Amino acid sequence: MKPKMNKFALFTLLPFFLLIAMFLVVPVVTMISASLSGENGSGWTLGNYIEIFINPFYYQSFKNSAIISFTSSLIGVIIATFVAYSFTKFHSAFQEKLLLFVNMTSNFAGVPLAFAFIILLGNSGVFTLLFQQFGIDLFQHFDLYSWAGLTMIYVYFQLPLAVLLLFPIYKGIDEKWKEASFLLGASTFTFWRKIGFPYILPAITGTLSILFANAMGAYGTAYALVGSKINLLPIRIGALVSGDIYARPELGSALAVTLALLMMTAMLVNEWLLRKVRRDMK
Amino acid sequence: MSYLTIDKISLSFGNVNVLKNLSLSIEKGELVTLLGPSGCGKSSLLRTIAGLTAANKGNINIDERTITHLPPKDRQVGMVFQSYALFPNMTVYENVAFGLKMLKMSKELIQEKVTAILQLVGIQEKENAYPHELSGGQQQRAALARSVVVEPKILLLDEPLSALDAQIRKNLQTQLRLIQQKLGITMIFVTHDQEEAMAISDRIYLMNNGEIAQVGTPEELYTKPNSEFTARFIGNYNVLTRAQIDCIFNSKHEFTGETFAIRPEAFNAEPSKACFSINGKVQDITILGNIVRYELKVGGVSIMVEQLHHSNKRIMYNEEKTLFIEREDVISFQ
Amino acid sequence: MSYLTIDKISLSFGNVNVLKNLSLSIEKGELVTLLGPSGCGKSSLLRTIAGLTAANKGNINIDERTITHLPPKDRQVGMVFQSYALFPNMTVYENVAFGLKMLKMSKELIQEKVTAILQLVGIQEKENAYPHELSGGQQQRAALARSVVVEPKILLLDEPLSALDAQIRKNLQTQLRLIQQKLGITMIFVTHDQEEAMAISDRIYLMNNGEIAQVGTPEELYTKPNSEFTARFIGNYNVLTRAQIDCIFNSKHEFTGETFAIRPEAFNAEPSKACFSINGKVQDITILGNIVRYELKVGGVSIMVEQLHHSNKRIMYNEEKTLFIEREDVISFQ
Amino acid sequence: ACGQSETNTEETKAVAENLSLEEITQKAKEEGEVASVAMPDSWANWGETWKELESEYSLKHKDTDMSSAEELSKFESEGKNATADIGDVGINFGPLAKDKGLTLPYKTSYWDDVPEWAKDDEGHWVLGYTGTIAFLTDKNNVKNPPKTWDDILNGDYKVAIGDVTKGTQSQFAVLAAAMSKGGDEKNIESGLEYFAQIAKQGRLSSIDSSIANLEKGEVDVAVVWDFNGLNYRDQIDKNRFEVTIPEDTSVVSGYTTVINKNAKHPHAAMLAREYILSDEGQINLARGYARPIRDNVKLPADVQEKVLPKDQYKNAKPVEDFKAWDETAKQIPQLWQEKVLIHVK
Amino acid sequence: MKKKVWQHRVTVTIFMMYLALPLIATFLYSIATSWTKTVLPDGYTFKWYAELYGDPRFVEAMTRTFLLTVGSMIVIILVMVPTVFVITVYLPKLERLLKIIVLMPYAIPGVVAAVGLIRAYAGGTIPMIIVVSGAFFVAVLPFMYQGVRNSLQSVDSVRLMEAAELLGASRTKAFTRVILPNIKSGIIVSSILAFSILFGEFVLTNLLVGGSFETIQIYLFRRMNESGHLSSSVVISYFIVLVILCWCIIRISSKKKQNKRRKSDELLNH
Ligand SMILES: Nc1ncnc2c1ncn2[C@@H]1O[C@H](COP(=O)(O)OP(=O)(O)OP(=O)(O)O)[C@@H](O)[C@H]1O
Ligand SMILES: Nc1ncnc2c1ncn2[C@@H]1O[C@H](COP(=O)(O)OP(=O)(O)OP(=O)(O)O)[C@@H](O)[C@H]1O
Ligand SMILES: NCCCCNCCCN
Ligand SMILES: [Mg+2]
Ligand SMILES: [Mg+2]
Repeated sequence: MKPKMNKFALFTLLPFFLLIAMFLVVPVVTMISASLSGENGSGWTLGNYIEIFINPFYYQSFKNSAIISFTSSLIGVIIATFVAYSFTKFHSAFQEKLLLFVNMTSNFAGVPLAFAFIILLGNSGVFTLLFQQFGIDLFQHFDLYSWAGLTMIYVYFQLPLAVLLLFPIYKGIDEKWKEASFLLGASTFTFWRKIGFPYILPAITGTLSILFANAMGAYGTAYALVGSKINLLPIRIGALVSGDIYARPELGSALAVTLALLMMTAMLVNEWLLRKVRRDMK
Repeated sequence: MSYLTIDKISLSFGNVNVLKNLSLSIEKGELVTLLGPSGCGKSSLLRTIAGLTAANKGNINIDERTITHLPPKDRQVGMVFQSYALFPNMTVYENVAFGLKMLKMSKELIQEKVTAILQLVGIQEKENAYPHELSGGQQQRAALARSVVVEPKILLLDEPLSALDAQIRKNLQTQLRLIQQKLGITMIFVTHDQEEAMAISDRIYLMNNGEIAQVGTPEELYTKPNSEFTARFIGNYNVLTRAQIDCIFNSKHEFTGETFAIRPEAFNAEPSKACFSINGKVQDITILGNIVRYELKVGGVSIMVEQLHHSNKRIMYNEEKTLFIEREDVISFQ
Repeated sequence: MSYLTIDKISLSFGNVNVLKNLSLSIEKGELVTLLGPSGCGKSSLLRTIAGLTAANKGNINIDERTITHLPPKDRQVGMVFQSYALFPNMTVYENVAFGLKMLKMSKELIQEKVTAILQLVGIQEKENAYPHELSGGQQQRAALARSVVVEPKILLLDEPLSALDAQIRKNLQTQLRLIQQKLGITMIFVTHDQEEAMAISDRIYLMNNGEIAQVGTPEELYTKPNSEFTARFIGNYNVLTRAQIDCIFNSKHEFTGETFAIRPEAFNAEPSKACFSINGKVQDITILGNIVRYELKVGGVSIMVEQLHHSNKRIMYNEEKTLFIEREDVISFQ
Repeated sequence: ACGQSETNTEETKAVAENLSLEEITQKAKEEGEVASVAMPDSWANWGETWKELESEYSLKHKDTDMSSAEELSKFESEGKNATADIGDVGINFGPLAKDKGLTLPYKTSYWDDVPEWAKDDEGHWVLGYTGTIAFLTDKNNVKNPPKTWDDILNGDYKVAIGDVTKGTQSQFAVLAAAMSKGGDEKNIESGLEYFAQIAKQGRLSSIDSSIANLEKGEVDVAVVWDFNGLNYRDQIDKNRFEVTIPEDTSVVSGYTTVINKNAKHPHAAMLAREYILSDEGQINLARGYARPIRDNVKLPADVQEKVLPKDQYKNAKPVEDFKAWDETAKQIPQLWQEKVLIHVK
Repeated sequence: MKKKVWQHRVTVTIFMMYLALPLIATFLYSIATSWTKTVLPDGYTFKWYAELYGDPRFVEAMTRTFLLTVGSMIVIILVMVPTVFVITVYLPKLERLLKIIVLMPYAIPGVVAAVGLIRAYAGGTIPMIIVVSGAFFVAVLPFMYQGVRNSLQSVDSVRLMEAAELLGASRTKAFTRVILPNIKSGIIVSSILAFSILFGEFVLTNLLVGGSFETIQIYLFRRMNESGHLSSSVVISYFIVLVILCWCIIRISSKKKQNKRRKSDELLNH
């Protein structure tokens, strides 16, 4: 059975790998080769990587990006886990409409999104003024142009993605498992903690990986809101490869390659941890 | 009042009525079997008792308390699902330990109890396997162990032994009976296997089409069916019309009624005082193990006859044979 | 060469050997039953034949052709899964029609065939229901209908009737046998029910622990078990040691050997020419329907005795009773 | 193939140097179209320029907007398969493009009217217009629009200068501030110090000075190019905003056209540059609020209305040492982070 | 067991409001005459929309974007769904590789990808617009992968495939008839997600085909510099178009089933 199987599989995978080779491998190779060349694309050097490692400016951008990405992904996945579940409790026709709306907002990002938040929470935002009328200075507690505001806006574009990705997995949970656990004395919470959650965990961590990567690469929204006030990796890379100022694409590429390696490592660690928790998966 | 009473329960899915105004009552520590054809509503009834499906009408009381609207986990009812419903992310051990953990038992005690019950159902060497690594019968035994180990007040078993061979099955029937008696558990046991039902139960509720067809001890049901349905379902009776009865006894009888039932094993090779005789020709022989089943043609009517499997007393194919039947073994219905 | 031969198949999951160098062969149009304790490898063997699980070693031939490496769909093998595996997105009708559609049959023909088979298994009124709306037994019947309707050359049935009551079951056994004979289908039937195995099969392969323990016609297996395992598994035999035999017959016998087996129904109330007698006291009575099972204590040894259920011939609890046994009904093993 | 292309380019170059304007015009008409990058209709009134080129020389046009760095990347990566003929880049990208060998030199008829600092000796790049760092004040938020850098320092409103780590405009704002405090392109320490103080007061806004943000009133004072400031002012509400060139010191910079060495329509591109530096072209730019590079173009009255009076520009200086500024600019992102943003709460 | 639906109602309502607020704000801004220092706009007008729809380039840009994204999505779905299926069901060993591949697109800045693609394909035999489609394929890889995989996980796909194949279905048939209907909703969800991501793509499209192929995002960026009200109206129009398109996708893909249901109901009634 094995050999036939592989032939069939390969045949099916052929177009996929062809597309990957043409449109992913090619840019990746360009990126790697650029990251290894000196300024103005001359010669071979590790200088770009060395600069990344010795310069705290870049180190900080990695750290900041990782923090905001991780926080927002985690918040996003946690909220989405509940929301996606709540979705399943509605009539399927209504679910369709909910999903449609969520999908629409998942695409709301970048400058327009930042601007919408400014309308709501900016210096003369709807809520800022409303609160003022009640004698509360919103900005004493919350500044849109800060980590808090940034997190909020990241969560905004992470949430719909997370909901859309997590929604289908609830269909795999057999209602009977829930019933069996209730009869054995478990509460709903216990069911989710011991059975439901572990069961959907792989999908959740997979989604978390995607969200994390999505946030690590996100650019427009943050940039429109805080500019360079918070030193973020994609903004660094963007400045180096596509600014209106003196560009250093080689260094930008090196940053991007490092980012890729980091994400791969994170994914593998994630995978490894998952296998520790879900021992029934091989 | 009985320990568990079910009072005029009705349940329907869409426009299909699955339970129809059904009532039953069970004493504390009793083992009652629900028997009935596939699709008659046995699983649905259990699910309603467990609180997994809400009835459209009617009440359920346990120990004088109405629990109709209590959530499942507060009913102290255990259940073995027909489809097992093992937790896929837990090993056999973890599955079985789950209920005990919910009771906040100590690790040591859990270990002890789980090991004991796995031993009992004979899958102790699979304790670290995941459900998808088990055979059908092993899954079923894990599911059984999981619900028995918590010693619920009421245990509902939905065909808990259907995937097991006679050996394990008989053993587990005995064990279940022992546990049940030791702990005073009230059990409702669903089975499609009438032999199992007769062997294990204090009383049998025979269901048909969402209703109770007959209740009684196994022997009552077996020997005194009150309807053609019971006769056919429980006893594998020969059910005969008046014309057929006339035919096989050559009209030499004084039975009244329209429908008659005769158990296949009621036929004797030797005559006794008050008996009738039939004379037929063997059409088919099936050896069922300890029983040999003959199909006898008696003047155009087919009669099933079952005899013990004695190697030296076998009737041959096409042999003409006279058999005798006690008068009281011919049951008549209106 | 036989129609289907399995040649020294081995299969293991991790370090668990599930099939051990197992061989068997089946003739065209034969109905063979795989019988064996839970977890012995029956389902695994079927899956290997169907090509769903690849064996580690060995060969499978159908009709002189080696199919060991053929994908499932090219084997012309049908299968009823122990877990049914109905398509959740299709109604019963669509599930059953699926295989026929794959054969590019005309709509009308499909309609006709599906209706007929649903009628046969008795779930025609559920044709528009989805699998999750069916009872356990209805699901099983849908699964059975789905694989039978395509009339495969070889049909593998993994406990296809385990969730059904005796009535439907007997009926379906008969129907399956008829279809099988009419179409010349070669069937391998897995069951844990020895009565079913005996009733339906041409030959039985008795499996134990990944190996074939004994092969033969139902009667051969039943009356001539070649090992203690077969005796216990098939016949529910009383298996006795030499000491026990000595005890029950008061050492008045001339048997050689170390282990002995006596079928519970072999005991007679009346003596015959060449028979031994035992004398015991009734400890327990179980009515199994047509059979009543007595546990007799014969000088410290427990003996199971089965008698037909005759209302006027019942032995009472605690009654002392003398029973007789033919000499040839005591089987001895080395 | 490689050698052939060499000669081809050499040929074009030679041709470019020797052809007369009539010949170029003729060939451009034959080419019939021109593709630009980063020269969208809305920027500096390029739209008008393209329209004129089309009506006068029947040159069809299309543009792809992008940043300066992206323009050069595109030229470079497309190589001989160029899809862009001409681009508009920040002044410091001019020399860079030349060094990378991406440009086709062309000196226009008005070459000598362009100041020395604003053109390449060989004609590889030449500024078309300049911008000067200006203050844009929302009078709804700030009653007294600042006139000098010190006014801002002593104000109580927020100041937006955009992203210093990425945008030229923002970096020039820092340079201008530095110059007002005695610094220059080699030493912008004083500029950083200036903004650090504003940051400490909590008045440094992180927001982009985009038209939407200005319109919403989210920006009090923005430091921007004069042409952007004027454009925003007129777009939103002429009376609400005020644009001023800092009286003490400001800095001038500009954008230069670069013609792709591998341009598919080289003559059309040359003609475009020719037109941009012509009187009409320069007036068009001024209509788009950009300050024409040629001082000697007489602006019509309506256009004069739109731009700031010449005298406001008396303290505006260009960058003299590009190389030094490039070096400084490279350091700015990090210095900004370390010296200024660290004080942002 | 019918319980606490209100909890889910509340959860979903709050969630939806959080998602809706920024959109509502944008919508209000798009119909505001002006709106600076007040809770609500000073006045309302549709002039921004009038201005937008008066521009033929807007409609053209929408059409182009639609054609480009729909075309790409068809290819993406046709390639991705079988790939993820084959890998999760038959070649789980490759899963780790796939997971890594899938994360890559995030690490490559759009410009870098564009430079690489331009270098490799500019002036070659493959038209640049196809290259854009290829780049799109890569860009939505993560969502398509995760979405399809999550829904595959929710059906016992291995067992169902076995059953179908034993009934004589070829792998392809078994897949299309049995697996696909069961994971369809997951595929649709991730497809409309991917679709809208592509609908919003700017950097790659701009650098690769730019001025010769103005998509709605390129158009949006261009007009963003004119007025916040105008760009808000572009954003809103764009979302409306998107919703309509996605709605159509959902409708079309679930229509078949409806027909089937109806047919079986008829059968039942006769
Ligand atoms: N995927 C697996 N991984 C590990 N062990 C397995 C796996 N599948 C089956 N087994 C083991 O192989 C043995 C044979 O299983 P199989 O399902 O063939 O038994 P069976 O004879 O069909 O039993 P039953 O009558 O209970 O269905 C069992 O002990 C089972 O635990
Ligand atoms: N969710 C449902 N929707 C519609 N009908 C249902 C549903 N669940 C069960 N039924 C129907 O209700 C009837 C009773 O089902 P139930 O499962 O109680 O039968 P059962 O007696 O347990 O049968 P079996 O012995 O086959 O398991 C069946 O006819 C079944 O088709
Ligand atoms: N995105 C709007 C501004 C673009 C103007 N580009 C021209 C100058 C940079 N090269
Ligand atoms: Mg049931
Ligand atoms: Mg099995």
